[in-house]
Amino acid sequence: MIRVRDLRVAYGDRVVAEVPELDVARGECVAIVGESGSGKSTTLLALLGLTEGARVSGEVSVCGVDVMKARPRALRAVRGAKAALVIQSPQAALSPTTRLGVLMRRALRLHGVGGGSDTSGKAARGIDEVMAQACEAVMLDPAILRRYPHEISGGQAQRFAIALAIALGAEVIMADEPTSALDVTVQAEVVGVLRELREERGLAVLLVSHDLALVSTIADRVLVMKDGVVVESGPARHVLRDPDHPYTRELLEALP
Amino acid sequence: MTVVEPRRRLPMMPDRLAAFGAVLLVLIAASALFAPWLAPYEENDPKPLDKLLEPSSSHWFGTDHVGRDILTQILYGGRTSLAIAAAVLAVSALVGVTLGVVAGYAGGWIRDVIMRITDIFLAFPALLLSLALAVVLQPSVTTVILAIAVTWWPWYARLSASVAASVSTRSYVDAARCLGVPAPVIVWRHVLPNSITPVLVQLSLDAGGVILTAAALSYLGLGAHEPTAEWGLMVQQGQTLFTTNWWVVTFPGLAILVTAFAFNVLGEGLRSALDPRRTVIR
Amino acid sequence: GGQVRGASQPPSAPATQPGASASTSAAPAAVNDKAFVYAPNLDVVTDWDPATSYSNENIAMQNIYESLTRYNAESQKPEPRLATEWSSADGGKEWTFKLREGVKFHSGNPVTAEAAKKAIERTMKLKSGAAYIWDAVKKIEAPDGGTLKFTLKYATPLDLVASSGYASYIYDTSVVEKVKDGTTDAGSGPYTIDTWAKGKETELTLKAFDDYWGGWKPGQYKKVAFRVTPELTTAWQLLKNGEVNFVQRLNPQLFAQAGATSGVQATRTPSFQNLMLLFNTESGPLKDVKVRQALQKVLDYDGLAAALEGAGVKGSGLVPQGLLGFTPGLEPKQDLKEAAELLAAADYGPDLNELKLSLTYAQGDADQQLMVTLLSSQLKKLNVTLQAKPMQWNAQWDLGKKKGQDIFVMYWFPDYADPYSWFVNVFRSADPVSFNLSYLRDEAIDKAIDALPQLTATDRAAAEQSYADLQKKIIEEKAAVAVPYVQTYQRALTAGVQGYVDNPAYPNVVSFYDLTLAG
Amino acid sequence: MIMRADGVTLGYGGRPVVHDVTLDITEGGVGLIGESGSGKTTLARAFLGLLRPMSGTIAFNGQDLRKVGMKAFRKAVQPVFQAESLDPRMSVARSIAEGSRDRAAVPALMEKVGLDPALAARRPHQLSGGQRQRVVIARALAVRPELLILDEPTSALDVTVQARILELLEGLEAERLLITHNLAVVERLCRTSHVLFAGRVVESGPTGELLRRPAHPYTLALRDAVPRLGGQPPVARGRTEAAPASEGCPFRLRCPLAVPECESAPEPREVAGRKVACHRAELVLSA
Amino acid sequence: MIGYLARRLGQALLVVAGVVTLTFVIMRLVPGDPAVAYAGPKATPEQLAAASRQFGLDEPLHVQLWNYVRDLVTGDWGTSLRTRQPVREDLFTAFPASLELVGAALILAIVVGIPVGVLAARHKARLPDLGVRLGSMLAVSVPVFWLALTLQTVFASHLGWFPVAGEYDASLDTTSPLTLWTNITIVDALITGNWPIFTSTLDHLVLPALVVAAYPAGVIAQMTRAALIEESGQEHVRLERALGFGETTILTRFALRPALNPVLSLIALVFAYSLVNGFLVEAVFNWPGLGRYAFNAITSADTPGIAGVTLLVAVVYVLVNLVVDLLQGVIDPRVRTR
Ligand SMILES: Nc1ncnc2c1ncn2[C@@H]1O[C@H](COP(=O)(O)OP(=O)(O)OP(=O)(O)O)[C@@H](O)[C@H]1O
Ligand SMILES: Nc1ncnc2c1ncn2[C@@H]1O[C@H](COP(=O)(O)OP(=O)(O)OP(=O)(O)O)[C@@H](O)[C@H]1O
Ligand SMILES: [Mg+2]
Ligand SMILES: [Mg+2]
Repeated sequence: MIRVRDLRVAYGDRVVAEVPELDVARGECVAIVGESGSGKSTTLLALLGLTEGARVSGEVSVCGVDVMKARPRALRAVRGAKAALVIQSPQAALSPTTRLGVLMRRALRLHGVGGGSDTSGKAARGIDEVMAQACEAVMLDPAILRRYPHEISGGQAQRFAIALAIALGAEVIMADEPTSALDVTVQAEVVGVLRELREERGLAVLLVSHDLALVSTIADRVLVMKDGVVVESGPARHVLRDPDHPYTRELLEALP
Repeated sequence: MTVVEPRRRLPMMPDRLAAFGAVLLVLIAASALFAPWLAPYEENDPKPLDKLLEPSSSHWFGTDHVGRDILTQILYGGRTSLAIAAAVLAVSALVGVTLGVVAGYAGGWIRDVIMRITDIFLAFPALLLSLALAVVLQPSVTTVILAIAVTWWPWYARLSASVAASVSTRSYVDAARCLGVPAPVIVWRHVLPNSITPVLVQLSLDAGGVILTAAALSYLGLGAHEPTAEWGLMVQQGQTLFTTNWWVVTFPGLAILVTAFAFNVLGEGLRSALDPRRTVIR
Repeated sequence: GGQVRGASQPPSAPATQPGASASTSAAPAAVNDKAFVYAPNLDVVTDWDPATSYSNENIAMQNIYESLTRYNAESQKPEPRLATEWSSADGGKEWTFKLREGVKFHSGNPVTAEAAKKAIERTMKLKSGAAYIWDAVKKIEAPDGGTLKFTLKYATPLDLVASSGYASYIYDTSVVEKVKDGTTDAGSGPYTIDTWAKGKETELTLKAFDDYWGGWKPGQYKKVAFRVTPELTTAWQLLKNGEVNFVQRLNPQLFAQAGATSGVQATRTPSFQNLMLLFNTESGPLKDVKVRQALQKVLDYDGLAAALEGAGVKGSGLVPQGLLGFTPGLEPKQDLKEAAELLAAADYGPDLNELKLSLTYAQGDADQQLMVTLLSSQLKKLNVTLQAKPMQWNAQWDLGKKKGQDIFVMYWFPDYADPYSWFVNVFRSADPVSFNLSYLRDEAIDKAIDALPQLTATDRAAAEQSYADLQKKIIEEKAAVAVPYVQTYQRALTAGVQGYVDNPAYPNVVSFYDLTLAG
Repeated sequence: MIMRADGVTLGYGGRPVVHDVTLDITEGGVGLIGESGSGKTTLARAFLGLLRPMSGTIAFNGQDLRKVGMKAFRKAVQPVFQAESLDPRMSVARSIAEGSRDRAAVPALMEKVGLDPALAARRPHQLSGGQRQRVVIARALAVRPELLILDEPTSALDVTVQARILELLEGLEAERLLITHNLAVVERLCRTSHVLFAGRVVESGPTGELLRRPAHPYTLALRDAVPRLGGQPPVARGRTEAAPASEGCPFRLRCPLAVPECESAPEPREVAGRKVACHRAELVLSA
Repeated sequence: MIGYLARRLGQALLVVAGVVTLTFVIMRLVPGDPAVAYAGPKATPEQLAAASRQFGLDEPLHVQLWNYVRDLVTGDWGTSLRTRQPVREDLFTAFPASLELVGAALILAIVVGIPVGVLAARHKARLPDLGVRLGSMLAVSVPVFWLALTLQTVFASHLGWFPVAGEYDASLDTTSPLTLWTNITIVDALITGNWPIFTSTLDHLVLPALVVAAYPAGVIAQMTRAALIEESGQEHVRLERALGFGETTILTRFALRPALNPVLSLIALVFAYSLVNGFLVEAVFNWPGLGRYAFNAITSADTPGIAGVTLLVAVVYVLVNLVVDLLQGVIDPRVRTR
């Protein structure tokens, strides 16, 4: 699903993220952990070609598309439809003046899901159906689609973002600290949904988080970043049980 | 290996824009300041027999209806116009920011009272207020300054009140209160310095507007008057000559345009460097 | 429900197309169905009452209403209008006017002596505007339909009074109470109100009164419109485009351009309005007559005239040319050397004390501004600082009445063509101050002024002499005033308009009836 | 008992957000735990005298705060907010000396909180998050307070930095009220704890007891949702999407154990050595 | 929502009351006796006294204020000293003309300013952006009277593309008289289907509207750009990009709506501001509007006239702001739940 080699992202002269190797297979969950400012989000955005103003080099392939070489149109077709992004702050990530349903409908039309871009009644019904199913998959009441972002809770917003990915038929979900703004009780729920999707639909998940404990509960493999460099990577069990790098060790020791 | 380069930006954006405006302004200010040395003729020295001469090598911008060199008058007039702008902004910022910061910090009924007063002045048609005041106080440069400042301060009050209100919710203000720092000191030490940046940006955006308004007042005969040289007054006096002697009105008009433009460029540049959102109209 | 603008015609009435009616009309001579468009710079009408009207509306009212006489600036005498002849008796204290026969008001009522008596009596009773012109009248009688007899309290040239631009109208008192809203009028003149829309661009339109006693000839304008145009450049451009026919005041540059523009004719006439610098003779540094005389000699009169370039001409004395009492040889002259000597005698000057003088003048008046600019730059060289304040009339006058300035600058013009106006209002001592803004107080002068009306009514030659003496006394001896220039009207008309005569006794008034459009 | 809130209701613009809370700040550290937006900071501001109660009283050393001399009170009670509570324009030294106005004491204070005195001239943006937090603590300590009110002093910091700050706090002699949503931190620093939900204290008691055997379903959910290193994925109990209920038990819409009885608001009562506001506390305890 | 509206209305009334008082104070401060202004320069003392009585100037100040407020409320806005007409009637003629001009100018400014602002934001920091920014700064810096004279001379007088001045061709009053409903010529012409007057008015509107529109178009463009850039820095835009939407779609369909709110406030301000500040343009183009009326009132010390304009503009300002508040609620749902 995702294949990264020698990725380097630099703003001006400053290299903020350097990832020699990162692969995410179908149904797999890979996590990137590290302290604030270590380049986690940057890496994620670079995978979708969303690092504006940065100098990016290396090889990046997402769902079979070479992100570095693809034309903007091809890149836009991958975004959303194949690889979906779930962002940290739930409400701020949704356009405040757009009803959830409208956003979803526009995205579906854009990618021609559920009846393509034609606007006949039949297509509309197709879209409605897709939307309803997606909501069900994340245990959301479809009535929520008529609401504005500020009228829903953080957990609902995160689940809606995931529903968007499902409706669009995404194969990879990239989640950037999807729960750090949430209460632990709500966090548990969102993580639950992600797990289910992975198990039931074989979605690949790339998770960014600074919470080692949380990562340890769902990730198959882990990348540890510090100051823009991957200091350690490998199967979660291995990395977290006996870390090689002193920084990882420090991280683990600091945990209560 | 593929490399994606960032998209090229124009070299002028956005901080250079501010620098450009600043340089332009320094030039304008310097030419006003050094008017006695730069001006080719004596200030306000009418020679009726040389009136309305076309621009030429001896009078670059021509002469006006009483035979004064227009370039000379523009150079000296810059002193008045820039002084007016500076004074208006100083007075209205002083009043507006003081009231605004107090309102923003104090909140509650104090804020309500100050903001309602501000609203009243905002609802009062600005030009009418200026005009009325100019009539009450008799035309003079001081009058122009007061008349414009009266309509200008509410903007700063509003702006700084909203900024100060948000600054006042910062935890360092709470921390200072907990440390027992008296309210006036908190306002002076924490709230004011941290609210002032948007006001400064607004000031430079507004300077152009002040010059235009002052020019309009003089133009109406309610501001600067003979023998003070002032750009708006020059335009007013040359106005009926527009079709016959274009230079009399065009050069002072251009002086106003260029100066207002320079201030705007500076303000816009500062704003995009500091805060992209805020715009207040003059 | 909506109302219809341009209410003179119901919307259903067939519209007369300009040009179209000319071809269908039976008259072979060029029938003029164009409207004559006058571009005033101010709103036209504020007061429709012919008794109290006292401002800009005379440019319309003079064409709607008529007086007993009309002043002829060329002969310097009143000439017949509604009155055909008149005579005075009892040393100017009794006047008899014979009225024109067969004249009708627009209401259809005849203009009789009784009607004229009622009109003048109403005007006098209302005591507003310029009604004071009738102050001398003790009694009016109408012995028969065509004779009007006035008995006066004191001798006055009533034929001149009756030619006044204001308050002299003979109107139909039976309808005058209805004129307020501008839909009807009570006049007898050649034109009557067509439409009036206060605040609109085309504020007022007039149409011909078909039963006018003078009759109508082809070529005369039967429609007139007033299009309010505050900006001079706009007015000029409209004129050039032929959209308006008359612009009342050009500046010298536009006037020169008008002369050189095809399709435009330019005319220039001296007015009865002059500028006065009234010196404070009662207090302050100008109390010293030497300083006043110095000031009279400082101003660059020729430079000013050159700068005004025809917007004003150097006058001679207080009385403009064209009025009784105009005295040649009183032209002011700049003499800086003498001025410096006079100032030095009063201990002022470049090496002596600095003199600070305050001056007030009319806000927004370009010509006065020009004068101030020149005066202040001249004075600066003599170590005199002039603090000149442009003010609105009310404020300026208020200050003047409190004797708050050293120099009061103002225009003066007579309500009727008689120089007496300058002397009785401006230079006769008065308490409290009204227009006597030089605060001159001299018994001999007062006495001479009081004798003027009777002289004018009875012995014009003696009056002439008395005016000349008075002017010399006030200007040269008392140095109470400087009179830099008399304003000149510089007007422009579209070419093809014929018969335009500028009458300074009726400033800005165009007598539309006299105009014809050349074929 | 240093401070006490008695039946305190707090709100903004007339809208209450904290309802009828009674709470003592006792020795050994008091923890305040709760969901985001449940009113923790609001309560802290009331204890600091920055917010007037809409009803109820706040007492300091047994005296109503409204009657206490503010000068003494200000010296006695100090906040430690997040690192953002430094004026970005003021140098470290000026910030620390703001309350005491004693510049001479600054180096000693800085050393006390583990800061190199050489940093005294720097401004906040030239410091790391951990360093900034230390400055905030030093500023509070400068006036020698009896009580520190700590509002999420470490939640913006990386775990590694967080650990060091907690060490520092442990070593301080002043009493503390600690607000956090990190249960492990409360466990370490506070003898007693209070759990806040939707502006109400739903459970209070000794911290260890409280976390080991919660008596309120919310405390239980909170504890169970915390991910443990290498442990099972956290479990969500109940439907989290429901907003707090306005009448009755505020937690009932999210409570997996809710019964019709919960439509009426539960009174706080003593259960197993702590205070709980729940009709079904016994059932929760047995779970 | 209702409570919010009521509070806003209350505040608005308070503001209007403040303006009334302030106006009254200024009216009394203007030097020169209104009675003198009314009675004319050569009035006798009796005439002055009569005029004083007529305006109630012989009463004590607080009584005058009370009378003033009472008259205003009962619809008597006084008689203009200058035109001698009821101020309310004067305003009823002048205000629609200004409304027409300012309305046309604002429509022009919005139609130009917003797309141009979007264009600049779309190509941020590149050539179109620089062009738009410099252009809009020029537009806000240009002295209005100078622009008016230049456009008039060049496009009307020399090129003859547009009429020199006026609201419409006055000769149409006889050939196709206009039935008045709203008193706004262009609107009345449109609703009564009076095409000759409609096209003539449109033709006459172009130049003055252009001049009046310069400043609003400039600030609207600047504000739209700034608001859009800020909005596109918001986190939601990253999600929209990640969903595959194109930049232009994101700006116009997602970012523009929330960004419109400050633009809308700005438009309200510019509207009230332009009503009076257009007077120079009104003078140059013979547009008998409110600005010119105000200017004449001021320069002739026509206190009732000044007060009338002030009050009218204040009320319009307050109303427009109320409308904007409501509109903002429609545009941005977050505002509704304030
Ligand atoms: N647009 C940009 N321009 C310049 N520098 C940037 C930009 N975006 C990010 N950076 C820098 O890149 C570095 C890595 O940022 P990034 O957001 O990837 O960190 P992160 O690991 O996600 O941190 P956090 O946990 O705080 O989200 C930071 O130092 C940041 O300042
Ligand atoms: N200044 C304020 N004006 C109005 N409402 C406020 C204000 N500050 C907080 N609130 C509201 O009061 C409620 C409680 O806020 P508070 O900050 O006390 O929560 P908290 O428990 O500290 O949350 P967090 O864990 O997110 O810091 C929230 O709903 C919040 O929206
Ligand atoms: Mg990040
Ligand atoms: Mg908080």
